[in-house]
Amino acid sequence: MSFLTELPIDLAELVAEVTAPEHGGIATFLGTVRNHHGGRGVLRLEYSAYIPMAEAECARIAAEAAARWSVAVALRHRIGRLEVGDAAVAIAVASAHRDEAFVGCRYAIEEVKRRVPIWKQEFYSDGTVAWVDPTRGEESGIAEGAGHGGWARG
Amino acid sequence: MSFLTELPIDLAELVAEVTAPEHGGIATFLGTVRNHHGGRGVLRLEYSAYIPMAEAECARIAAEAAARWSVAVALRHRIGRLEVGDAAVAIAVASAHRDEAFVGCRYAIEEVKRRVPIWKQEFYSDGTVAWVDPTRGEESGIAEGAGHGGWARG
Amino acid sequence: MSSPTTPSVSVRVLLFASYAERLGREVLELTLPTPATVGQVLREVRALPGGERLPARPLCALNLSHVGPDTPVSGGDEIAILPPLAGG
Amino acid sequence: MSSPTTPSVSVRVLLFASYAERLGREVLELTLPTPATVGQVLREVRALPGGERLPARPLCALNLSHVGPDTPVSGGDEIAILPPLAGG
Repeated sequence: MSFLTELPIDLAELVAEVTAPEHGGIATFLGTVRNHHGGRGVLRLEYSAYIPMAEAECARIAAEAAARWSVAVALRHRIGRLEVGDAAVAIAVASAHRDEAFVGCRYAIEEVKRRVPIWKQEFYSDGTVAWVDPTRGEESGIAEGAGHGGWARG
Repeated sequence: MSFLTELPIDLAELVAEVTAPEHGGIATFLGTVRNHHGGRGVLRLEYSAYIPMAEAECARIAAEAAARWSVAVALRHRIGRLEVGDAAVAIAVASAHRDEAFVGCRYAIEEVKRRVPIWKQEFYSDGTVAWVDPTRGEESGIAEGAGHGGWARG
Repeated sequence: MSSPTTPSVSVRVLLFASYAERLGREVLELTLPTPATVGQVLREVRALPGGERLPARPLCALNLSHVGPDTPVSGGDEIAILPPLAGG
Repeated sequence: MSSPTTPSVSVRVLLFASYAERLGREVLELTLPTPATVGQVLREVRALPGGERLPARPLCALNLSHVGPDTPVSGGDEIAILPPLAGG
């Protein structure tokens, strides 16, 4: 099972992967492409990855959560071109009780954002393109995008 | 839209209800019927409700979460006969950012358990039946079940 | 204001789940002297056959909202006595 | 133990996303005197045309794991220089 996929993500499939008769709670998180970022309209985006490391890092995150909270974890991140509303990442965490499911799910998405080598190019309604840098905050993100007009496509 | 239903719950339907282009994160919780409780095997269960109050209480919970965290909330609780693995409750909470989605989802499930007038009868593999009383803990739950043999069916 | 010609109120009481089993009924009509409270309704119900098997302070609802025992009741009110909730 | 006949190591360096654009390439082979570290690899890359546009301390990975600049590198290692992560 790959953690990265170029195909649309089906949350029900992830839920099915972690469903088991001994589990009472399944927490999920679905990250979708928003139509705005830093005050600008987003038309679509492109995710790219350092694929073998991203796969390894996702596997480590899933294993860590599974071991720490005795949960079952399913995790998928989409790469390639995505449109507004598409699911970029989905996580499903099942456990006997809901506490562990929620905490494990939250852990997984935070670690995905913190550790998995994936990058995102946003294509804006004003015709510009920018690499998203979450470490700089949304305002700086705008500045970087604006300051690198050379990256604009189309 | 009713919050209570006798039909199987489809998580994808709830996710679709809260999906919007301005939302970036959707947290969901799915509570399913476990095959065990308090050390005993569970075969199936029956949920009953004070329906008009349960509907009103679910509406209040959804409205509270929506107002407090600027989230969109979908909530469904199944009543009637459920088998092991069936979804008893599902909640989907969408927001521009994931923090609010997680917190709103957690709030909603906790409040459903705390406030919504729904009751659950568990049918065990040893042939006994018990009304579940979460206020007494799992061990006491066993004692109550064992002490009311008169409730056993079949 | 309560009129001198209506010294009592009639209310509808609902019982559910294990409480309905303990009293052998799901609904009853009660008439109480005014002014009446939810706590007085409870005392009346606990005086019925099987009512002694209800806890002294169960969860109660008045017209679809959770309330405490001191809440006043009016004619036509619907009072529900709720066993421990087990939804979710 | 490093043998006296191998005073240098060859490593593969990967660049991604905005960093690949800044240097105009996604992969390069570097040979460094031993003992070498990830930080030395970084200094070599920052000396290349466009390399001055990399930050002084970017995220780095060695053989698919995050590492700090003091981590030693061996022949055949794969070092990746990672722009700010934006997954999720």
